[in-house]
Amino acid sequence: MKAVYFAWVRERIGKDEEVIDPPAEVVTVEDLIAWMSRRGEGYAYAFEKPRVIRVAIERAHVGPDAKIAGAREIAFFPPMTGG
Amino acid sequence: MKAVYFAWVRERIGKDEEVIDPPAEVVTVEDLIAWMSRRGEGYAYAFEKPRVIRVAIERAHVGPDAKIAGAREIAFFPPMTGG
Amino acid sequence: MGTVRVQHEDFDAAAEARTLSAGRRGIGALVTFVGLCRDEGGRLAALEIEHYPGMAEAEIARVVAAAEARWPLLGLTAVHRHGSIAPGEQIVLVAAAAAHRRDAFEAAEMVMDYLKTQAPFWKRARFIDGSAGAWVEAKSSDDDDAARWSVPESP
Amino acid sequence: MGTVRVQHEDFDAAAEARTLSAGRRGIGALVTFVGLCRDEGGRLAALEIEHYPGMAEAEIARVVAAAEARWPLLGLTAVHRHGSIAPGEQIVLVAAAAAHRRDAFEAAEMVMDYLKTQAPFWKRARFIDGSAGAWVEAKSSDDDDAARWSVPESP
Repeated sequence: MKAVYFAWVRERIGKDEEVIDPPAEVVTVEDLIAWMSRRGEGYAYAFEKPRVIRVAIERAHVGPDAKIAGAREIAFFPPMTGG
Repeated sequence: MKAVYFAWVRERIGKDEEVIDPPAEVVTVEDLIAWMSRRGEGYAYAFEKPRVIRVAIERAHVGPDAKIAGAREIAFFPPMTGG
Repeated sequence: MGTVRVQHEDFDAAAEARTLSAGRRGIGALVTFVGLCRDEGGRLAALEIEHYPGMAEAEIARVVAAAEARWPLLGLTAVHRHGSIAPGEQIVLVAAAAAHRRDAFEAAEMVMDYLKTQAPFWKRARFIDGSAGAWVEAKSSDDDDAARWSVPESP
Repeated sequence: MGTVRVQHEDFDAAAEARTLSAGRRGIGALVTFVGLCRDEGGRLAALEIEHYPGMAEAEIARVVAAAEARWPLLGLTAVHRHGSIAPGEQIVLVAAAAAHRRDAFEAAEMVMDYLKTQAPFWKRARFIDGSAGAWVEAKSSDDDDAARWSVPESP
């Protein structure tokens, strides 16, 4: 699946997007964030406060319990500050 | 004192304004409305529901208990419908 | 200090908003309200708006001052027209500028709510068939709207 | 059907409002909100606004549809800019038209409240001294504002 990053999540990870392939035991968004945070130093920093991170699947907001199976595009970003 | 009328109060009385000279026992706005309503048919019609009539003295809203002594301009009108 | 005008002529809402915000770079929110003359399903020829000259300006200025005392505004303009107004034409403008949006929204709403119930204007409909409609009746819902803000009555 | 646009270019708030109300004579109230870039006491060179293309439009469209379902609106437009925006420039527009003012005010406020917390935009300050400020932090008061309306989350 494609992972995309915005704002300080993007900066801490050091890239805009990448293809990720989490193992089968990563079922929910919460699992995925925990798995992502173990991928390296930038990831650990980006996901150091997992509850702060907002996630969207196919460009729609999802909660930590959402299933990731079948997702094509999953986005990680800080709380939004538009308007 | 000068009495001025607006909207259907003006139409029922049949004039825009006039000088009035209520007797000394007419003390409050409520007294004045009662006195006005006895001045003729148009006045009786204009003031048939005294509680509906709004009153301003020197162009500021006043309640039924306000004293009229010293007033130079006293206005009578229906509830307002601007905006 | 807010701007208050009572006039027959139409106004340019965008120009009023520009004037309000020109050169004031602390403004983060600009709310503009325009009240328009509805056509009442095509039956209306015009609204005739009567007003009490002098008191109309004074009452609008009073609610504008109350709004300025209540919210940290960076600008507030209110313009109300009188006379004959055709369907689709503008009747009233309120523009409020503030650092933050909630202040600008609430100030604009409060000024409109008070305008409706406290400013001496009276509307009557004139219909296309030539008949003069009754004077528009005040709505108790407008009193309720105004009561939300608990502004003191005039002295 | 509301109008939603996400763009770098500036917008003409008055033209958007005119388009919204053109030819619709049942409109009695037109509320226009413009969010502007504050100068932060003269220190700000620009706001850099990042967005999630595609999702930004979709989220704004979702809240616009929710507002249209909730209030009897005669028009609703939302435009949000991204990229570099200088102090005094416009960032966001919401314009709502309805027969009655309360509907137009509430719809515009609700769309703004939701935009702030649900639309994927992120602001960072760039200062005149050349320093890049931190990313603007989300305010819990914005979440409280949005919670007033209890709109369902996206599926």
